[in-house]
Amino acid sequence: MMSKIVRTMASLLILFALIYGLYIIMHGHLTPGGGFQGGAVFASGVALLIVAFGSDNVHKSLKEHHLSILESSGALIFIGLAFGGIATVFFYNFLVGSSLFGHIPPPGSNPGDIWTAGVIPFMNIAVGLKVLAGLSAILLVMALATTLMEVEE
Amino acid sequence: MTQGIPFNIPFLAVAVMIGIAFYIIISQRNLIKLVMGLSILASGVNLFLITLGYRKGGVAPIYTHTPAGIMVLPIPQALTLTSIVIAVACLALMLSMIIHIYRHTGSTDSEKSRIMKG
Amino acid sequence: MSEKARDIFVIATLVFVEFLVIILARDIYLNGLHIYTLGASSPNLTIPENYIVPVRIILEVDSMSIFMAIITATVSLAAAIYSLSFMKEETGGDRFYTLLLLLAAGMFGMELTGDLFNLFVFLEIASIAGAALTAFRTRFADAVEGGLKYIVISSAAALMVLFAIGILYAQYNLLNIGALAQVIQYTMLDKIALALLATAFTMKLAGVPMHMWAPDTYSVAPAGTTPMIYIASQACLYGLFRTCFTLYGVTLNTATIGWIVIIIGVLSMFVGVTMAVHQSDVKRLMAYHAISQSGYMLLGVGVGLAVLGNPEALASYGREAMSGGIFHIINNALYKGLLFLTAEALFFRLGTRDLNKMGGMCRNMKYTSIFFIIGALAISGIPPFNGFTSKLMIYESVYRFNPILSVIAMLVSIITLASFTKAFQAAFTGPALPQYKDVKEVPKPMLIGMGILTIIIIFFSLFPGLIVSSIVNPATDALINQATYINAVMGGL
Amino acid sequence: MASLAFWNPIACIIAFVVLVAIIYLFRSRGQKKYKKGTAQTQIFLSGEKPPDAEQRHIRAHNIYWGFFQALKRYYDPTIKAHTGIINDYIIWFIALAAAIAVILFIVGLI
Repeated sequence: MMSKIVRTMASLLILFALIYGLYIIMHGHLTPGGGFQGGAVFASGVALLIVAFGSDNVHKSLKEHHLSILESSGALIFIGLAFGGIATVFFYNFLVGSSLFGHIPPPGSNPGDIWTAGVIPFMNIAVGLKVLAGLSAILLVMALATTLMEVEE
Repeated sequence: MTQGIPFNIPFLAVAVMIGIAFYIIISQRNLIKLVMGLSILASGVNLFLITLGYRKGGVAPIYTHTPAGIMVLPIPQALTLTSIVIAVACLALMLSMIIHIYRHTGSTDSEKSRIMKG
Repeated sequence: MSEKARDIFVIATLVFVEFLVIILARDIYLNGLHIYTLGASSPNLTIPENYIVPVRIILEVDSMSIFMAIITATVSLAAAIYSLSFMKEETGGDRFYTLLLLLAAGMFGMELTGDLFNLFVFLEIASIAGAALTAFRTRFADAVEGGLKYIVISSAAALMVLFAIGILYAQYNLLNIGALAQVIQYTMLDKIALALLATAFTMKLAGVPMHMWAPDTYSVAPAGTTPMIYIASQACLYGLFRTCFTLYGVTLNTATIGWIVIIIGVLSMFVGVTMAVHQSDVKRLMAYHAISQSGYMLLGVGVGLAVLGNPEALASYGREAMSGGIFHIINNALYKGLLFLTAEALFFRLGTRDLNKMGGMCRNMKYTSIFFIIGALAISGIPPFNGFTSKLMIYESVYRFNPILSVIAMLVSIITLASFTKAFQAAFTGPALPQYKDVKEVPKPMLIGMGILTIIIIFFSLFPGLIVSSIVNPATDALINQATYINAVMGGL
Repeated sequence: MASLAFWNPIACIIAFVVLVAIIYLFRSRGQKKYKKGTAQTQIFLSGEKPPDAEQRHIRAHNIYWGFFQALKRYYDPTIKAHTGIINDYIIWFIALAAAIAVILFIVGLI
C-alpha cells in the first residue's frame, strides 16, 4: 500500500479510467478503438488500484473466479454472435437492417450514429468483457504471486 | 507534419530495435532480460507493420466528420493490434513460467536454472 | 458429476470434429478444393468494389490441408481419450481440456486457412496452448523449463514469420496466399522473407540444427499431449511446404531451396538418431526420434522441391518422393503418437522416465508392451508395418535422385531399430525387479487411446496402396499444382 | 505408386498366420508338466544361488557401450553442442536464417 496522497489520487482517477475504458468499448464501431483497447484501458485502471492499494486489498473485492466467469461469458457471447450468422456464413452480420443497431448510414462523412454496424458493437462489448477480465486477472494473479513469494522467503 | 522526416527513418528504427532485441536475447542469460528482449522484438515488428500502413496524403478511415480525401486501408493497423494482443499473452505466460522456475531452482539465470541438457 | 459431463463434452466435440473433417475430406476428393469466406454472403464479396485484392479472411481447403486435418483430428481424439484417466490424478482439469481444445483449434486453423496473417495468428495460438500444456504440471521444475523453452522459441519464430509477412505485404499489399502467389516476383526482399519463413517453420518443426528445444519440451509434456504438441510441429511442416510450393512455387530457385531442405532433412535424420541412441530418458529418446523422422519427410519432399522446375524428373521420381514424404507424415504421426503414449504409460505407473531404473515391465504391462513393439517395428521400417511402406517409397525415389542420400536414410533406419532395441530391452525385458512388483497395467481409457492408434497402424500396414492412391497422391498433386490453388481464390482476375 | 504395386494384404495376413502356426508348433512341443510357482521356474546356476534381479538386469547405459566409445570423436562435440541453454537455441536460429538468406542471395547473383 502506498502513501495517502497516492491513494486519494488513485481513488479519484480510477473513475475516469474505467469510464474512459467503457466509452472506448461502446464507441468501437465509430471511433478508433474497440473491445481490446477499451478493455486494456479498463485493466490499466485495475493496475492503478493494485499499485496504490496493494494486491491483497484489491483481492478482497475482486476475485479471480469472478473475473474468469466474466471472461468466459465474453468469449461465449462472441462465438455465439459469430454462429448467429451461420445460416448465411460464419461471422455474417445478421443484424444489418434490423431495428437493433441495424441503421445503415449514408456513405462518406457522417456525424457518427451509434445505431449502426449490426453485430459489431456487440462483438466489441464481448471482446471488451473478455479483455478487461482477462488482463485484470493476469495483473492480479501476478501481483499476488510476487507478494506470496516475498512472504515465503 | 511528417514532410521533414525522411521516409526511411522508421525502417532504420525497426532495424535497430530488432538488432537490439536479438543482441539481448543472445547475450543476456537472465530470463527476465530474455523476455524483455522478446518484448522489444515484438515492438520492433509492430513498428514495422505500422510504418507500412502510412500512406502519404491518406486519410484515416474514421467516418465521423472525416475530411475529404482518399482513405487508407487499415489492414496494417489491424495486424498490429492482433500482434500486440498475442505478444501480451506470450509475455504473461513467459513471466508466470519464470516465477515457477524461480520457485523451483532459486535462480532466473538460463544456465544455472537449466535441468535438461544433452 | 460435472467432471464427467466435461469429459463427455470434450470427447464428443472431438468425435464431432473428426466426423466433420471426414465429410469435408470426402467432398474435397470428389469436387475439388473448397473456399469459405468469413462474414460475406457470397465468396465473390472477398474483393470489394474498385479494388482488386481479396481483403476478407478466406479459408481455403485443398487435399493437402485436409490431409493434415485428418491427422490432427485423429491424433487429438486418441490423445484426449488417453488423457481421461491421467487427469483423474491431477487438478485443474477444466483448464487442461480448454488448452487441449485450443491447441487442436490452433492446428486446424493453421492447416485450413488461406491467409498468411491468419496462419501467424493460429501458429501463435497453437504455441501458447502447447507451451501452457507442457508446463501444466508446474510441480515439476523440468516441466516449467520445457514450457518456457517452447514458448520462447515459438514466439521468436512466430515474430520472424510476422516480419516476413510484413515484408511481403510491403511489396504487394496482399495477405492472401493465392493472391500473393499470383504476383510474387522473387526479388531481394522476397528472398529475405523466404529465408525467414523457412527458418522459422524449420525451427518449429525441430529441424537440425534448431532441434534442441524438442527433446526438452516433448519429454516433459503431460500424458497424451505430447503427440498433440508433436502434431503441432507437423502443422509447421505443412506451413513450410505451403510456403515453398504454393506461395513461391516455381518462381523461386527450386533447386537451391530444395537442396537446403534436403540438407536440413539429412542432418535431422542423422543427428536426431545418433543422439537418440545415447539417451537414457525414454521420452527424450523418442523426442530425438521424432526429429529424425521429420528428416525423412524433409528429404522426400525436398527431393520433389529440387526437381519442381524439371517436369521429366518430377514425373519419373520427384512426385513419388514427395508422396513418400507426405505419406510418412501420417504414418509417423500414428506410430510416434503411439510410442509417446506408451512412454507416458511407463511414466504413469513407474514415476520415472529413466531407462536405467526400469526393467521387466513385460510381466506387468502386457498390452503396453505389445503396443510398444508394434510402434517400434513400425518406426524402424520393418515390413509389413506402415513405416516400411513410406520409407520404401522414399528410398526408391531418392536413390534415383542421389544414391548417397538413400544410403544415409537406410543407415538411419538401422540405427533407429538399434535404439528401440535398447529401449525395449531396458524397459520391458529382463527379470522382474522387486521395486516394481505391484505395478499394474494402465487404466482402460489409456489402453483405448493407444488401441485406436494401433488399429489404424495395422490398417495402414495392410492397405498402403489404397491410402496412397486415395489421400496421399491428391495431397501431393495439390502441392505441385500451384495454379489450381491460385485460380480458386482469384477466379478469372 | 509403382513401388507398392506388389503389396498384397492377403500375403501379409498369410505370413502372420504362418508365423502364428510356427509359434504354436514350438509351444506345443514344450514341457507338459510345467507348473507356475514351483522349483521349475527357479534359475539354475550350477547349484549356486543366482544374483539378485537388480544385478541380473542389463541396464540401459550398458548397452552399445562400444559403439559410443568407437564414435567418441563424433559424440563428444555433438553432445557438447546440446547445451540446453535457451539463448543458444536462438543463436542457431539467427545463424541459420542468415546463412539461408546469404545462400539465396549468392545463388541469385550467379
